[in-house]
Amino acid sequence: MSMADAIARFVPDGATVAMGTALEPLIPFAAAHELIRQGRRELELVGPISDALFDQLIGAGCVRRVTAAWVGNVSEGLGHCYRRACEQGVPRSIEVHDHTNFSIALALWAAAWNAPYIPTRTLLGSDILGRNPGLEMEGDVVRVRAVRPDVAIVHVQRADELGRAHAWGPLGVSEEAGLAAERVIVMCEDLVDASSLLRHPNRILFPETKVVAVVHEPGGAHPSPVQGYFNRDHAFYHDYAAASRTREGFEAWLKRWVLDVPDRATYLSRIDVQALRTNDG
Amino acid sequence: MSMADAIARFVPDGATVAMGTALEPLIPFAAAHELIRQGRRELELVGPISDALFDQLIGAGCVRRVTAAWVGNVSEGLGHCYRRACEQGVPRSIEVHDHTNFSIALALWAAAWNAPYIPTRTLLGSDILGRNPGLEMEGDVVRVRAVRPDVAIVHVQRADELGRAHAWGPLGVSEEAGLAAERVIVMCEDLVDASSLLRHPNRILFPETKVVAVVHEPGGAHPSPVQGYFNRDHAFYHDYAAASRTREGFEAWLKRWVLDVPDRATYLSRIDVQALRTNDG
Amino acid sequence: MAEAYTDQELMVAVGSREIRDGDLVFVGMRLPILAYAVARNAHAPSARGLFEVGLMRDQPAAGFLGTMGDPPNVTGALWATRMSNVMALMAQGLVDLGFIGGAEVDRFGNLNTSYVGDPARPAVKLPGSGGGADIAILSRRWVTLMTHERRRLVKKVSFITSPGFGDGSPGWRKRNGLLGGGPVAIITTLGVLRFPEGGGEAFLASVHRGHTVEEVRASTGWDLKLADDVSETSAPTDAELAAIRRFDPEGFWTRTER
Amino acid sequence: MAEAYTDQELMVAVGSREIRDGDLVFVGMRLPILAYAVARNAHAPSARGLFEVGLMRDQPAAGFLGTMGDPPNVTGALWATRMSNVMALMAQGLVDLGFIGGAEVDRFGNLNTSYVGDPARPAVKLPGSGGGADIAILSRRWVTLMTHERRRLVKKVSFITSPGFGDGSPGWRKRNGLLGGGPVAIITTLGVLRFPEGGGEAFLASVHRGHTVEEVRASTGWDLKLADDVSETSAPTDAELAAIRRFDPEGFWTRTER
Repeated sequence: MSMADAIARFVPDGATVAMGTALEPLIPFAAAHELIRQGRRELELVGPISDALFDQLIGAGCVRRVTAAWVGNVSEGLGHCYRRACEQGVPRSIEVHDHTNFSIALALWAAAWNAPYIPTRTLLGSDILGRNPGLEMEGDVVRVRAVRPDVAIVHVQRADELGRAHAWGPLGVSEEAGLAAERVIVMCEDLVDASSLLRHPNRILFPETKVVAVVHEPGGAHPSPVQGYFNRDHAFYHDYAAASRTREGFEAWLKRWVLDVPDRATYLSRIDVQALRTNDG
Repeated sequence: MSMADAIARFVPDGATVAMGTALEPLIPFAAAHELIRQGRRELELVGPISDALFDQLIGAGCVRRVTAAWVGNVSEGLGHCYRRACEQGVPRSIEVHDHTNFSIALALWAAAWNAPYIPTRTLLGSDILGRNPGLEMEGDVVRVRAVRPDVAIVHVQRADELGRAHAWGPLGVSEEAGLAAERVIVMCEDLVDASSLLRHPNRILFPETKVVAVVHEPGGAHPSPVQGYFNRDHAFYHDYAAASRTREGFEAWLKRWVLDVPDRATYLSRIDVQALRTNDG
Repeated sequence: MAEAYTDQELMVAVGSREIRDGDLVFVGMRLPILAYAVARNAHAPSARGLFEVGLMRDQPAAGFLGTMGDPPNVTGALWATRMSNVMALMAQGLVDLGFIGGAEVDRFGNLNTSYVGDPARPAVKLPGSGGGADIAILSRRWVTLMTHERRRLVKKVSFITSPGFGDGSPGWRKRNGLLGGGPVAIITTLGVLRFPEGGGEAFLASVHRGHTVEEVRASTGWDLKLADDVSETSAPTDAELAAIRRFDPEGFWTRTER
Repeated sequence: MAEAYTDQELMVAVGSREIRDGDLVFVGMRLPILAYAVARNAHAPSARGLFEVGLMRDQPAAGFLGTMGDPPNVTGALWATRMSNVMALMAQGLVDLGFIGGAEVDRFGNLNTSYVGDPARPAVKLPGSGGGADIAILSRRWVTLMTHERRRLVKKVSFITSPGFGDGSPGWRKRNGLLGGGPVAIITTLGVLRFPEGGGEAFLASVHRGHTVEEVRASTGWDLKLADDVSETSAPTDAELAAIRRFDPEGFWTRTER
């Protein structure tokens, strides 16, 4: 399925969407850019940290709420669109449900097991407790309420058309996000045949019964790293941070890299992909 | 390290021990037999189901409490030593903390995350609720209290001397048992060098910092199956069920297969191991 | 026996018919493993099986299975994982049908696999729940298979391991927060018991060939209600028997007492 | 600058000395990645690093890391897994030392990385906790590195993202159920602040070469207490500098403003 079709069919306005579930690697930028091109609105974004991706969706006005532990640019610092939205309501105000990395993982596990919440000893003594209705004190622990995404969008190295996916390297919250989500959209570097995946059933990331779409999107995670395929494009993150410092700069960046780009192939044709190839397996 | 040393050093009388964490496969029989030979007493056994192993330890008088979902013989039915202990206090009475397969997994995850408990919607309407102080109703959910083993004994296909372990096939609760346990004893079919394991860090079962002993014990899981190595020895389970029907029969079985057997090599010399080799990878 | 098939073969065939095409089936130990294999090869080619040991499959295992954790059940699996991941799908209400083995069942479909008599010093200590209670509570609908004897089909179980319809009062499951719909059939060596829409007390729906309603009632520990039209259970088809014998070539499950 | 090393290089060197041999270190983003690499190559050859992205390592990565999730950090990893598994070890109290980046810290070691001003309409929206609050609450002891400015070292943070010693009252952490021991050092561009045994208010322990106590106090947003013997921070050794420059060859972290 094409990314355009997958986003059109499975991510409606107002959806709760988990992305960036592997933290710095495997970030589904191609999906986020398609959400922007299709003018999706009122989304709730769910994830632990987001390395620039949430910032772009916020800047494009797609977002109503962020349920996450960290939103910025890992190598550069602040997320300028996130700042403008929270500080000035530009392009619109957004609601923030603060989490820690640990608590967002527990919230997804609670949803995966259909438990109302999971109690934890993290968050004690943090003012984050007052900033998220999904976190409540109960005696000497904090109850982290379940967070169930309508859809999780996950970039992986290998998958087949039926949604059997292999991902490797650090996994962040990808497994629990896939289990917790109502449905999963898989993006992959390589579309392979079932046998090569099912030869190692322990490496299947989540049950195929959750997967509603598989998009063969090589390079779909750029500028984030993909173990065995690409290094992180640090300069691209740097340039995005510089450009997005001003609203105008962000809009120019968005026009150049998203709005005026029909698809991922065109996007990649403007990047020296070969220079990013990694020797790390 | 030898099994005798590992058991002597890391499993004292009164310990809470998780075994059979992969359910029917990879059951650490060699460790259980060594516990019996060393006359270990007052153990609390933790696991989901136990296919004959818990029954043997109970019959040998090593056990004070069973915290599990099922104790018997999967292909044959009842656990006769378990029956005698519960029905007649022979060779001694034991305490039973009933669980379901799901709830024992949640109890181990709670311990892994150092959460006091995890709430769930399973167990509702079951009399098991009244049979385990670690399960309590709270509104419309059941709180499953954390179960933290002092030691988890896990049989795997491959490991190195430092405790990096690869296991494959169904994993049951092995990963959470290893994380939840104070310490882990790893038994392996093949002792290999680190590089072959660390080439696939995603397949490392649990953190090496938990592992206190690695025992190279080929065939240590017989009669249970080991993916890629051995099929299940159904006849052996059948013979054990028949023999253990009476107390005398069990004692004769124990003498022949455990007490009069100095080590695993001798045990295996009495079995047609080749006939059990599997072609399933 | 004179007949062309055993009680166990009939139970497997009848059990397999409870599996609908496309179902996600939580496959229990023993006979249900065969029932799943038969259904996949007949009317449910797109069903998937979940095994609590930590597996999802489409095709039945190529080799004989003594347990769901045997190597042939892993080869070709769609997913080999942790038990808690498999349970997650059932806890979300995504399991269409579950199979549970039972030692003792009562007229409201409650199963006892824990204690006969006082749990403190039981007359018989049974193995326990395993995943049984999880399936009974969380799967959308479930079925149990057992030998039909007065001591097994009792008016009221002394201990509810895996709840059916509890005390039989309307809405008992919903009232107690049970997620799934409860039992739909008790398949025995003599016949098939079913439950009224929405649950309640079991009634005799069909009798296996060679047995009579009176025989079934006499072997049941309560005054068994009858369907308006108690039929004869359709016998296993040749195709069903062929499948059963392919997956249980030695008759380990279907032609020996266990 | 005239000196032979940058402020960042000094902070990395000082930070690396907080790592004891054998420590399980929760390695944060940016400079701490270098501090871990330096320590492993010097006085802590048997330390292990945990990365919240879902990694455990012994050897530092062979290549440059822009983030902990970069491919060189995975190659040779001891464990590649889920974030929740890494957090499990910290929640069990097994992490000896954590590093947290901070935008704003107060005299009791509380960090704010969330909101400057009213959270409802903040003057500055900072990225948030990430794993910071988890480390501050659960690791046995932790350290933070930051540029020394009055606006960053404040009397009282307006928002506690990652708690240090709270209101500074004796036993605040224990009373509030915080598992770990709290902060042990604030390493800045001017000096090193430490805390009294058992926690409380930070004091100046050492000043970096080329700076004075008065300069440090003038750059601190509260009346900074002094150790009885404020020393000069030992400069980075040649070995430390060599290691830093090996792991940050372009000076991405240590020779450019970020």
